[in-house]
Amino acid sequence: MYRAVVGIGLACGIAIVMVYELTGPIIRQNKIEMREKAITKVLPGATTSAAFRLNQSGGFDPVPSDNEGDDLVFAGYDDNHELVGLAIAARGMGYQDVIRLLYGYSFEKQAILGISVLESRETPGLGDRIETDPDFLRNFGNLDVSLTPDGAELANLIEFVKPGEKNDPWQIDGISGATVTSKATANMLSESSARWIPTVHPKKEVFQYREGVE
Amino acid sequence: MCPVLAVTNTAKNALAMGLATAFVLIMSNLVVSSLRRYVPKQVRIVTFILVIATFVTIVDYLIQAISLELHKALGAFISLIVVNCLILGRAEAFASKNGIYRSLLDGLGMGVGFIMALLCLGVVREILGSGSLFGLQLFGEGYQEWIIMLLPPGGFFTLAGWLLLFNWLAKRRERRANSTGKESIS
Amino acid sequence: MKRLAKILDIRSSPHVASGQSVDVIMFNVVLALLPVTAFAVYTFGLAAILTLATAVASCVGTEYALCRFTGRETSIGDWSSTVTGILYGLTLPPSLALWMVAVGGIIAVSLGKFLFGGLGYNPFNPALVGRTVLQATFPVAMTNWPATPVDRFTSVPSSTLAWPFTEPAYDAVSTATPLASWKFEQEMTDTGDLLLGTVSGSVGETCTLLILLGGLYLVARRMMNWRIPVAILLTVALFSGLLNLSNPKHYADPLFMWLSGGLMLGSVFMATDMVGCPMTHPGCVLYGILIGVLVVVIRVWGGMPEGVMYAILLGNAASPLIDNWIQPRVYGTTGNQS
Amino acid sequence: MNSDPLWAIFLNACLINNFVLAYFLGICPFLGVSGKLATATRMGGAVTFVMVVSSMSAFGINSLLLMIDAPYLKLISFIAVIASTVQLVEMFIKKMSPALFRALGIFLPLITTNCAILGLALFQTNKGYGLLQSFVYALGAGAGFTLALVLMAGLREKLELAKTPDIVKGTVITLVLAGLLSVCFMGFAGLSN
Amino acid sequence: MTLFSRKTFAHGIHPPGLKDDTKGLPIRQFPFAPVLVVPLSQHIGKPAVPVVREGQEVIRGQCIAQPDGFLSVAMHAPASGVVRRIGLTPSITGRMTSGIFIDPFPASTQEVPEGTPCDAATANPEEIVAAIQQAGVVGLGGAGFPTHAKLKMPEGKSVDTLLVNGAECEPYLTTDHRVMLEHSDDVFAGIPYLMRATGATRTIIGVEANKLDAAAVLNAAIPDGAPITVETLPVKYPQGAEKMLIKALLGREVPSGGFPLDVHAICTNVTTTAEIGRLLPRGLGIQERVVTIGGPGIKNKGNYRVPIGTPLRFVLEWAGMEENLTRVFLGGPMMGQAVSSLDIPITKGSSGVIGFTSCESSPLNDSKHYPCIRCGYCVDACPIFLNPSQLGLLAENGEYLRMSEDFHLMDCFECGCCTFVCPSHIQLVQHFRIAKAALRKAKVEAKAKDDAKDEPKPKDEPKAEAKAKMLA
Repeated sequence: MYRAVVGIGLACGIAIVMVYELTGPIIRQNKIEMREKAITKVLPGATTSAAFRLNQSGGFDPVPSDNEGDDLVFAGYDDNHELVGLAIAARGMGYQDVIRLLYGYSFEKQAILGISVLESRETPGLGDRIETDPDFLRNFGNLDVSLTPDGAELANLIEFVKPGEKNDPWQIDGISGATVTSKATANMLSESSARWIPTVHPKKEVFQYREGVE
Repeated sequence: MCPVLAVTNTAKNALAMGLATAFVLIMSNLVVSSLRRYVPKQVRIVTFILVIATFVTIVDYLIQAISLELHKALGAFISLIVVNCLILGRAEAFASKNGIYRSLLDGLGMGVGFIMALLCLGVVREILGSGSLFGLQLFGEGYQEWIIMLLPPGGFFTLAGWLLLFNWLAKRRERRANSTGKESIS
Repeated sequence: MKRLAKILDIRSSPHVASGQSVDVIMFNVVLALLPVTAFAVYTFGLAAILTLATAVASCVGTEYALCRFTGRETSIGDWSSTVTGILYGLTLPPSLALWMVAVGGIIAVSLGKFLFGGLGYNPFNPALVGRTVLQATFPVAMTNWPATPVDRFTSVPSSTLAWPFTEPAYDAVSTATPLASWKFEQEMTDTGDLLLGTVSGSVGETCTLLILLGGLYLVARRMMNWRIPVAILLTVALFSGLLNLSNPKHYADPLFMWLSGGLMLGSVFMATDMVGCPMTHPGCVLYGILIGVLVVVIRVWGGMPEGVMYAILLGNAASPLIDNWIQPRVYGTTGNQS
Repeated sequence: MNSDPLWAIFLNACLINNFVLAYFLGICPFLGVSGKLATATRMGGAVTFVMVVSSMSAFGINSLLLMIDAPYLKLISFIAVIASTVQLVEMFIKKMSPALFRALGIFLPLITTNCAILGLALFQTNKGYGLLQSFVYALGAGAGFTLALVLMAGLREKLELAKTPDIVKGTVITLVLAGLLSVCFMGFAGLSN
Repeated sequence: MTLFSRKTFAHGIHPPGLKDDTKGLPIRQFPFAPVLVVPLSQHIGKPAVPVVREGQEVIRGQCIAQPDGFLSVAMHAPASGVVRRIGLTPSITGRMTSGIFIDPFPASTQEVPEGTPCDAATANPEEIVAAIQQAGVVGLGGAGFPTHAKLKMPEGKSVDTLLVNGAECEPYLTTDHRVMLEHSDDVFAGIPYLMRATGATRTIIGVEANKLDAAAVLNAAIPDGAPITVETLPVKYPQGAEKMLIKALLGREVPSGGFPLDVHAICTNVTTTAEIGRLLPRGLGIQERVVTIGGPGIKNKGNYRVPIGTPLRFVLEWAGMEENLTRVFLGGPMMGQAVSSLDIPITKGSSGVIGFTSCESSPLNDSKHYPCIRCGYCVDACPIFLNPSQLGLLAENGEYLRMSEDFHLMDCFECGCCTFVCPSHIQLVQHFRIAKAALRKAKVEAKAKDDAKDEPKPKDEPKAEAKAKMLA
């Protein structure tokens, strides 16, 4: 009796491991491609990327780019291996469930260049307009996140305002009819940028292109 | 049936889910029927679940390898194929008692039926909910989407609607059979 | 004498009745709704007339068609589908495309009432079923509140006349409802405006005074259980009052909660729908409290500015449980029955 | 790791993303057991109990799998763990409290194949919940399941006496009710913000 | 006397009184019909056994039937005449029962010879109980329960209060009202018998506030030093039901399935009390009773002393009826029973004969029947706090067992409040009667099955049977 079960169990185990080993590289490749695509979207011009992990001392270590986690930032480089900016992940509670998104930060402009939604279960046609609404996406063309002169914190926190009332470059225009989701997006960006930008900004050198890291 | 309802909001997802389920169904039917002589009665269910779980895991990785986007859309519901009563039911009721060839046919039949059922749901929900079919826009620019069809209530309502239709058809057939029966008697 | 013996009418006692009748009750609800309806027409003009007419026509028409189709005796004579139609029409935004209004009306009567067996068996308020399903189906259209133009009696919002199944084009000028501007912009609306209904909102929810008038009429005619609206309103006042005391800046005051949105219309005319509420008085009070709590919870912490319709539907869903739990204590027994 | 506050996790699992009404998990017992209020309440209790127990074991097994770096065994081990946990619980209750066993007993085998249990284990892993978070998540999911089941049972008991057309009696009307309840529960969206 | 005391019971309804037509009319003697039919079963319990034979001459007031066992009472000849035959006669239940047909002598003086008197001051309780049984007294309010059976104290039970029911809450009826006004001496003569038989130490007469004149007369006539009080009760239906009256006057609740004795009270109708006070001192038996003949279908409305056994046909002819009379019922319109045949005689329990014309639009009869909309009016009306709506739904589905097990069906005493208020015009009371009958039948059958266990009988599902009955 046990022999049969153990035998089948073994066979199953072998089958699973085989499939895992066979598909593993492809899946890894897929994941990297997906992320690259997102990074390209938030950092216009970037074609390759590298992952960095925040270490205990507040510095950043390069890690293989198939790693995952919320403590990673990704550096995007253009064709000439020039650093375009950083892609940083943010997460927060949306209308229905958790929203995860990636946003691109440019060292030169000290601004957010774009966002890309990684995960969202928002209402189709309403909440998911944060991905599609051109007016809303225009907010992130050049969203100001510049630091105070001493570099300790953001000069102006990202702010959420009523649709059509954006006056300052650090403000985000809401989507009428999808206020909750757009506000949640603004909030999570505000929170994430306040935490990350002061940390990453002074360490621009760390993120410069290096051979062999991809 | 339960968990698959959640991913029938587009025809594509429904088809993918149906194919995945059918694959697991056929493969597990095959394996179970070929092993049926070697598996003692007492551990039958355990081995069935083991086999099914194996194939589900395999399908999970296959889908990830084929398209990560699709995997994201189907989410944890691929793994939940394991507890689909249909698969265990067929393994227990049919494959463990019949030969490989017949089990294969059974799996195929059941699988195709299951895909059809899911497509029925997916097609209706996608057409109404997004105005498209398999991602192809069916109507002009101005179509107003019926968002509810993409949401959970739409799933319940669509399923209820199909069942209602089938009930009605069955009733009608019954009525017709009755009336023709009576006529022939008289 | 023999003739008499033949025509003697033999029936079970009692041989007299109060004279109350379902159709009379329903008709009186329609009467009680008239002031609100008239005000809606005055405020929103042609758009309100069209919306209400379509709502009533679609509800009554669906009831008629379904009765025909299933071979039942037609039941539009009991006025219940008219009540459903008016109530449903009153909850809609005044610029909603008419084809959407019709879709919701069909859903309200078929899904909300007929499937369950018709009048008396519907667990949920049909008007609210139509309203909520529509909200989930066309969320954008259902949250578009146009500013009322001066020429409201001669023109309609462009979205009203959208072709069936097409996305309506919205007029550029839209305003936020008092609840939305409180929730998203922390802007309060003047209490006087709220009382008189000179704010934006659904067709019939704006004028609190006239809603109360209709409610008082029904209470006076004993066609409404006053305990339900009182329980809802008191609970809302108490709950939001406590919140308001704890942080007046963040939480609105009870009066604003009372007068804004659909609370008045909902608690006076929808929560009191006899079919969906519990049978006993203590049960009704509990039901009212439940709805009141849910209204505040959804309004204050939920994603939507308005939660009255969800609260009432959830109350409807819970009322069989309440009925199950709170049965009248039968004379001569101690405590609840087993 | 996930940093969602516990109350948000509970509300999310219980109301906003109710397992039955938003994820279609556990539909089979939902349709099957919701006819009678008394049964529904006990079934809800049993499911909540099993959910908590199996969520805890799933958390344990997942940590173990992460340690030995074998994510591919996740599904198989979850299934095995849940099945054996239910078995153990059944034996344990039988021994410790025959009364409780009589009340819950017939439901326990049913629960093993309840997709909600496996779904819970998978979701909590995907969301990366910690031990306490998983516990609260399981509690919330169980409470939500019970709530949906009990509401449904009340409505169905009431409809039993209604003149519901024959053609919709049974599954169709139950699904419509589930859809309407699901619409009602949409009112809770955004609560955990 | 306290005017408008707050004493009352919960729930109940306020039907229009409609008593003005007859409440001012004094009691008049009704003529003898050409034939009088005395049914042997005018009470709850076993029918009496005739002690006369066909062709025998009888004198008015003579005992013509003896009680058969304890739950049965004697019958007396309503007129001097000849027993024509002893045979079947239609009854108000719709079934035929046996009765004694008497042809009164046209020229007789119809004098009533006195019998052996029973003195309230000296007789012991057993003697009083026996005398009441012999006098043929049953509840004259309409219930027809043998009065002496109530008075017999079971072991270990005691009574402290006698309640005399002068509520007369049914519309139209003014019988009790007139008796209280005209025969208050009889009432006070009857009370000592009842108090002595039961051991009650005080008596409360409950009178509804629409009969203040009666209350005043009674109050003035209370014998000196007698422990009797008169209480005025707010007008409300069904105040006259035992359980309601006890709640209203004493604030006590008779337990479900129990009797007034369980709360140390006993209730008798005021007319019954007056009858005891009139009959017992002279050793008589009941030969006639006061009946309100009224309703829109009757021409000469009034309160009449009608000989027992007078056929309805004679009553209506003599009182005169409108052309379009369509409905006649015995008793009040709330609980009275509709008459199916005019050969039915007036019995001891007939407190009124009410005739309705076709113009009386009683919504119950003419209007549409709607489904229950769960308005809760019936729940608010039911004086014993049942849930008639739920019961009605269960009844429509044939769930009789659940009705009695979960919803106290058997506590319903069919007062008709629920049906009165129902806006959907659902015949709730009738549903409950059918359900009770089906349950009783099922119980009897189950018992019969138990008794004859050896013989396998076809299984009768009480539910299916009841459904079939409903359909029929």
